[in-house]
Amino acid sequence: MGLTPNIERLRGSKNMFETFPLWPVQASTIAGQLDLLYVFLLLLSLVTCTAIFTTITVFAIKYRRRHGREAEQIHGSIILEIAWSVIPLGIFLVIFAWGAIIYFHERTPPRDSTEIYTVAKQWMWKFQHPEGQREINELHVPVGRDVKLILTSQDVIHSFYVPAFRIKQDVLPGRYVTAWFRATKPGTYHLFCAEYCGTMHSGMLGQIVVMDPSDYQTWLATSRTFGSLAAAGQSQFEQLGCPTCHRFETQGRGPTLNGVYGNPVTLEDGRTVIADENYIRESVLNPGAKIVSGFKNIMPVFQGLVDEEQMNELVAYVKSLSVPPAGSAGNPTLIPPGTQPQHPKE
Amino acid sequence: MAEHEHILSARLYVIIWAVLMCLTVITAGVAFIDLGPFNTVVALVIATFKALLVVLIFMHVKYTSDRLTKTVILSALFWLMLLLGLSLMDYGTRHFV
Amino acid sequence: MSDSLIALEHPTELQHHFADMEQQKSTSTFGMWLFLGTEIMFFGGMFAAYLIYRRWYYNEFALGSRSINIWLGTINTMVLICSSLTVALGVRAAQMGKRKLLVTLLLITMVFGVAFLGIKGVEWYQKYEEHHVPGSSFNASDLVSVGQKYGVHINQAHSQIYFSLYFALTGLHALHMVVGLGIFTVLTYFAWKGKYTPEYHTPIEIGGLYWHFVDIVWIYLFPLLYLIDRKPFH
Amino acid sequence: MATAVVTTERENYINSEYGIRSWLLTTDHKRIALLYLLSITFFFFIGGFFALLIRLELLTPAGDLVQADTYNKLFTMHGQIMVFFFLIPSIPAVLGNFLVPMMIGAKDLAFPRINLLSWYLYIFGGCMMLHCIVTGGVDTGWTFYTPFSTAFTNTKVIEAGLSIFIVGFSSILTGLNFVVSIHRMRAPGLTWSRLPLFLWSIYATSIIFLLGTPVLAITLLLLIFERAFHLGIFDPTRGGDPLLFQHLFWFYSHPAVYIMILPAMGVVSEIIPCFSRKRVFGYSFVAMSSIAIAVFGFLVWAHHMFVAGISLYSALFFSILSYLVAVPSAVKVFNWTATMYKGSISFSTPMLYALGFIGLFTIGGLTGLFLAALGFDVHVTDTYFVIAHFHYIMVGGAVMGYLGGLHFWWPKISGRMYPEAWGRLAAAIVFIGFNLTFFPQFILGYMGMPRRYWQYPPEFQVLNVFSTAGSTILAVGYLLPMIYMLWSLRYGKIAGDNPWGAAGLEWKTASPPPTFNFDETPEVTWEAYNYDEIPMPEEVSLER
Ligand code: HEA
Ligand code: HEA
Ligand code: HEC
Ligand code: CUA
Ligand SMILES: [Cu+2]
Repeated sequence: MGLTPNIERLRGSKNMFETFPLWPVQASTIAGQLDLLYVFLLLLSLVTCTAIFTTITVFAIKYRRRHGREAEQIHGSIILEIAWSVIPLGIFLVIFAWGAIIYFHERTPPRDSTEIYTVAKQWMWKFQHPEGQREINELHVPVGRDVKLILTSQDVIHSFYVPAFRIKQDVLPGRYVTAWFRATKPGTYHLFCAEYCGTMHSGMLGQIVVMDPSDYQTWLATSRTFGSLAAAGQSQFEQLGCPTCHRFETQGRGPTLNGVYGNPVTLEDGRTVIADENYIRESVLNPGAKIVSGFKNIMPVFQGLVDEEQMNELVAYVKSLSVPPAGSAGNPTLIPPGTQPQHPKE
Repeated sequence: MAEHEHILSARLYVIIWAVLMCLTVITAGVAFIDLGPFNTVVALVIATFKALLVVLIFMHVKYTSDRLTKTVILSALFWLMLLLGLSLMDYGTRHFV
Repeated sequence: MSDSLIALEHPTELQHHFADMEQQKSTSTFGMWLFLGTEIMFFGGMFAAYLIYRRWYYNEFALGSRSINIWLGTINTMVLICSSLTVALGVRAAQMGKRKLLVTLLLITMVFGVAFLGIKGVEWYQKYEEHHVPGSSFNASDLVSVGQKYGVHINQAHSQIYFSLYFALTGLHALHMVVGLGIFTVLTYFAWKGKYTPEYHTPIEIGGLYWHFVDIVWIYLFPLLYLIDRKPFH
Repeated sequence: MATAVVTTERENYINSEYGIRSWLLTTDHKRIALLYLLSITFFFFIGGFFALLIRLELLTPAGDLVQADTYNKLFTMHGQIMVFFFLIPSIPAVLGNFLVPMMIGAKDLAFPRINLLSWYLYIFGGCMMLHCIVTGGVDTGWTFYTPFSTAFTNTKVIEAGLSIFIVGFSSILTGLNFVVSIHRMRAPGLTWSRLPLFLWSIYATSIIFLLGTPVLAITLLLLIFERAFHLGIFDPTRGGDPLLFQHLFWFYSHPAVYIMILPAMGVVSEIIPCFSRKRVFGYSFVAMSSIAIAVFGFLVWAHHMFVAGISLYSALFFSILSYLVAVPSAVKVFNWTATMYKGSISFSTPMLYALGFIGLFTIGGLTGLFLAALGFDVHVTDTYFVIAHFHYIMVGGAVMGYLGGLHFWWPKISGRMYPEAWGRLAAAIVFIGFNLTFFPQFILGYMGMPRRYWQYPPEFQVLNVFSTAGSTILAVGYLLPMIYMLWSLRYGKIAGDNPWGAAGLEWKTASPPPTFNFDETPEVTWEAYNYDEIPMPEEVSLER
C-alpha cells in the first residue's frame, strides 16, 4: 500500500470556491442538539463580547485624557465583585449542564443498536458488520438505525471522527471503546482520523455512506459476506480449542459461556464485574487477570494468537450466546452447540 | 538568628534514631503476618510515623517559628494528593456505566 | 560603591544583596524547603503510575516484591536512618561550632551513604542475575512458576512493569543519594577548612535537609516496593 | 542628537562592565533578563518560521510544499519551541527577572547564581532542541502521546524529551527564585497588600512552576525510559496504559497554560492603571484571582481527554471544574474594564497591546468555555477550533501581553524610548494579522477540519487561504518591533527615570538602573497604584 492511499479523495473539485460551506451538514440525531448548543454559545459570546467591548470603547472615548480633568480614584466595590463572579458562574453552570446532557447521550448507546466492530490501524479503518460484510475505509449504514461502534486499534491511538454526525471517539490499542450514532440523512460523509497517528494521519480518511433502508438492503444483499460475525467467531472458537474447556451443556473445566455477556460475574477475590466486551477481551487475552470464582486459572493466554479482527469475532460469538436485550437487534444470533434456550432471529 | 536557634540535645536525636530503627524492624516483621488488606495500611501508617519523626525532629520543623515551612510541606503533600487522587478517580470509575 | 567598603560593614559570608545574616539564612532554608516540595511532585508522578498498576496487576506486584531481598532492604533502611542520625548530630555540632566533630560526623554520614549504595548495588546485581532487569533480556519465568505453585497467574509483561517501577524509583532515589554524597563532599571540605561557625552554618543545615528528605523518600519506598505481600500463602 | 550625552551617562547595569565574560558570567538579574530576551527572541523567530511553513503548506488542500513527515515535524517543533522555549519563559524569565527584584526593592533575586544557572540550563536545553531539529527532528506533536512516541515513530523523541526535561529545570529554578525573593526580600513597608499585581501574578505562576513542572519532568523521563527499554509503563501491548501518560502530561500541561497567561495578565494589570491614571479596580480581587487560577488550574487537566477514553464520571468532574477556574479570569476582565471607568486614558503602544489583550483573551477564553462543555468538545476536539482557541489566548493574549510589557518597560530596560508611531502601527498590524489568521480557524474547526493535517478536503481551502494571508501580515507585525527596538537602542529618545509617570518601585530608580538597582534600600509608605500622587508627563498625553 502506498503512502497516500486516500489522496484521490482530496482532489475532487477544481476550484476552491466551488464548495465553500460555512456550516457542517447535519446528518445525525445528535447534530441538531449540538448545533443548538453551539448557537446558544455563539449568542452568549456575542452578547458578552459586545457588552465588554462596547464598555471598553465607550470608556476609552469618554474618559480619554484631557487637560483639566483628573482621573477619579475608585477603589472597588464588593457588590460588583460578587455580582460579576456569581452571575458568570451561574451562566457557566448552565453551559456545563447542557454540555453534560449531550455528552451523556453520546456516551450511552441505545440498547438495541446494531454493533459494528471497527479496527483502526496505521492508516486505515476496517469495519466488520454483524451480518458478515467487511469494509475498508468505507462504512455503509442505513438511515434511522442506531449504530454502535465497538472500536479498537491495532497500533497507536486514532480517533474516529464524523463531523456530519458530530461524533468523535479516540480509538485505543488494547481496549474496546464505543461510540454510537443514528444517521438521519442519506449521503456520503467524511470520516476523519482526528488523533495524530503518524505520517499519513491526514490520509487516514474514510467515507460514511448513509443509505435509505431499501438501498441499504440491496447493498447488503449484493456485497460479499463472510458469514455472520458471530458465525466466524464460532469457527474461531472451535479452531482455537476453546470447547475443550467451555462446554455448553455442563460446566466443563471452564465456565459455560451461555448468558455470560452483560451479566455480573463473581470473581475469585469476591469482586463482581459486569461481563462487557472488554471483560471478554481480557478473559481471552489475559485470562489470569480476573479469575471466575470456583475455577482454576488454567486457561491459556491467547495474547498474540488472535489478532484484533479475530478477537472481535470471538467477542461477537460469546455475546451471541446471551439472551437479548444484552445482545443487539442487528446481530443474527447463532444456535449454540448446547441446550441454552434460543431466541428468534431479527 | 543565633538567639532563638534551638540546639537539641544529642540524647533526643539518639532516642528518635532508636525509635526509627525499631519501627523499621517492626514494619518488616509485620509484613510476614497475615492481616489481610491491613498489611498495607499498617506499613503505610508506620512509614508516615517515621517520616513525621524525621521531619519534625531531625529537620527541626517542630522547633521552627516559621509557618512558611509548614505551609510548603503541607501544600506539596496536598498537591501530591491531587495528582494521585484525581487520576485514580478516573481509573476507579471506568467500569461504571 | 567599592567592594572593600561593603566588606567592612558586612560579615564576609554575607552576600551583597542581603540585608543581614538572618535574612540570608532564612532565605536559603526556605529555598531548600521549596525545592524539596518540588521533589515530592517529582517522585509523585511515579507514585501515580505505581498506584494504578499495583491495583491492576496486584499478583505480579506481590510476587515481584517477594522476589526482592527483604534483608537487604531492611538493612538499607537502617543504614539510611543511621546516616540521618549522624547528619542531625552533625548539624548540632555545627551549631555548637565543634569543627572536628562536624567533620567526623559528615564523614560517617558519607560512609553510610556509600554503604547504602553498595548494598543497593548488590541487590541490583541479584536482580540482574535473575534476569529481572526490564529490557530485552527480561525474563520472569521463575515468578510464573512460583505463581503456578500458589495458583496465581503471573503475566510476565506485567511483572516487567513492577520491575520497571522498582528500578525507576530506586534508581532515582540512588541518584539523589549520589547527588547528596557530592554535596556532602563539598560540605566536608569546607567544614574541615573551618568555614562554618555557630553564626554561619546554613549550608550544613540545608545540606542536612536534603539528606533527610532522601531518607524520607526511602522510608516510603521500602514498604511500597519490598513489603507489598510477604504474608505466607495458604 | 541624544548620542552626545553618552560621555556623561551615569553608571548603570549595562555600562558598568564590558566584555563577553561580564555578560556570560553575570549574576545581575537585569543582565540575565537581557540574555533571556535575546535567546527567547531567537526561538520565537524559529518557531514563527515553522508556523509560516505550516501556513504555506496549508494554502492548498494537497500536501505539495513539504512531505507529510516534514509537515508533522513542523507542527511538532513549532509547538514545542513556542511553548517550552518561548512562551513559558517569555514574561517570567525576561520581564520577571528584570522587574521582580526592583519591584520588591531588592538588590537582586535571592539566589543570583542559581538564576544564571537557569539561563544556562535553558541554553543547554535549547541547543539540544536545535541539534535535534537539525539532525532530524521529532514528529509526535508537542504532546508526545504514547504509544506513538514510544513504540512507533522513528524520530528523535529521546533527544527532544531530554531537552524539554532540561528547560523544565530552568523553569523550576526561576520559579523558586521568585517565590523565595518575594517572600523574603521585600523592602520595608512593602506588605502583601501593597504588592504590584505583576508580582502577584508572577508569584502565582511560580507556584505552578514549582508544583507542576516536576511532574512533567518525571513524565518525560518515564517516556524516555519507555522508548529506550520498552518497559511497558505506557505501552498497551505490555500491559501499560497510554492514558496514564496523558494524565501525567496534562497534569502539568494544563497548569502550564496558566503559566503562559498569568504573567501576561500581570503585565496588563500594570499597564491599564498607568494609562488610566487610576488605582486598579478591586485590587485584592485581581490579586487573589491570580492565586485562585494557579490553584484551581490544577484541578481541570482531564478536559483535554474528554474523548480519550476516560470515565464518564471523571469527565463530568473535570468539566465542571473547568468552569470554576474560568470565574477568576472573568473577574480579572471585569476589573480591568472597571479600572478604565472615570480614568484619564491615553493610548500609547503598551495600552494598545493591553486593550488588544483584553479583547483577544476574552474571545479565546470564551471559546475555552465552549471546549469545556463536554458534548461540544466531542465534536471540536482535535480540530482547528482548538487551534484557534489556544492561539487566541497564547498569541492574542500572552504574546500581546509580552509585547505590551516589553514596550512599557523598554525605557527602563534600555534607557531609550522606542518610536511611538511605529509602535502603534505595529500593534495595529499585529492585531489585524492575528484576527485574520486565527478567526477563520474557528469556522474551520466547527466544520470539522482536524488538526495536524498535512492535506485536507478542498472545501476547507478558502478559509485556509485567509488564514495563511493573515499569518504573513502577522509576521510583518512581529518583525517591526524587533527592528525599531534595535534602532532605538542607538537613536531612541533618552527616556527619563519615569517616562510614563508610573507607580511602582522600579520607576523610582534610574533608567537604565544601576547595578544594585537602588542607591539605598527604599522604604514603602504608600499603597500600590497611587496614581493620584503621580502626574503623567506632558509628552505622553500630548502625543495622542
Ligand atoms: C495560555 C493558554 C491557555 C489558557 C489561558 C486557556 C484557558 C482555558 N482553556 Fe484552553 N487550551 C490551551 C491553552 C489555554 N487555554 C491549549 C494550548 C490547548 C490545546 C492543547 C493541545 O491539545 O495541543 C487548550 C485546550 C483546551 C481544551 C481541550 C480542547 C480539546 O483538545 O478538546 C479545553 C476544554 O475544556 C480548554 C478550556 C479552557 C478554559 C475553560 C479556559 C479558561 O481558563 C478561560 C477563562 C477565560 C474566560 C472565560 C474569558 C473571560 C471571561 C469573561 C469575559 C466572562 C464573561 C463571560 C460570560 C458571562 C459567559 N482549553
Ligand atoms: C506559544 C505558542 C504559540 C505561538 C506564539 C504560535 C504562533 C503561531 N502559530 Fe501555532 N501552535 C502552537 C503554539 C503557538 N503558535 C502549538 C502548541 C501548536 C500545536 C502543535 C501540535 O499540534 O503539536 C500550534 C499549532 C499551530 C497550527 C496547527 C498545525 C496543525 O495542527 O496542523 C497552526 C496552523 O495554522 C499554527 C499557526 C501559527 C501561526 C501562524 C503563528 C503566528 O503567530 C506566528 C507569527 C510569527 C512569525 C510569523 C515570526 C516572524 C518571523 C519571520 C517572518 C522571520 C522568520 C525567518 C527566520 C527565522 C530566518 N500553529
Ligand atoms: C484449558 C481450558 C480453557 C481453554 C482452552 C479456554 N478457556 Fe476460557 N476459561 C477457562 C477457565 C478455567 C475459565 C475460568 C477462570 C478464568 O476466568 O480464567 C475461563 C473463563 C473464560 C471466560 C470468562 C467467562 C466468565 O464466566 O466470566 C471467557 C469469556 C472465556 N474463558 C473464553 C474463552 C475462549 C474464547 C477460548 C478460546 C479462544 C477459551 N476461553 C479457551 C478455561 C479455558
Ligand atoms: Cu489515525 Cu490519525
Ligand atoms: Cu487545559
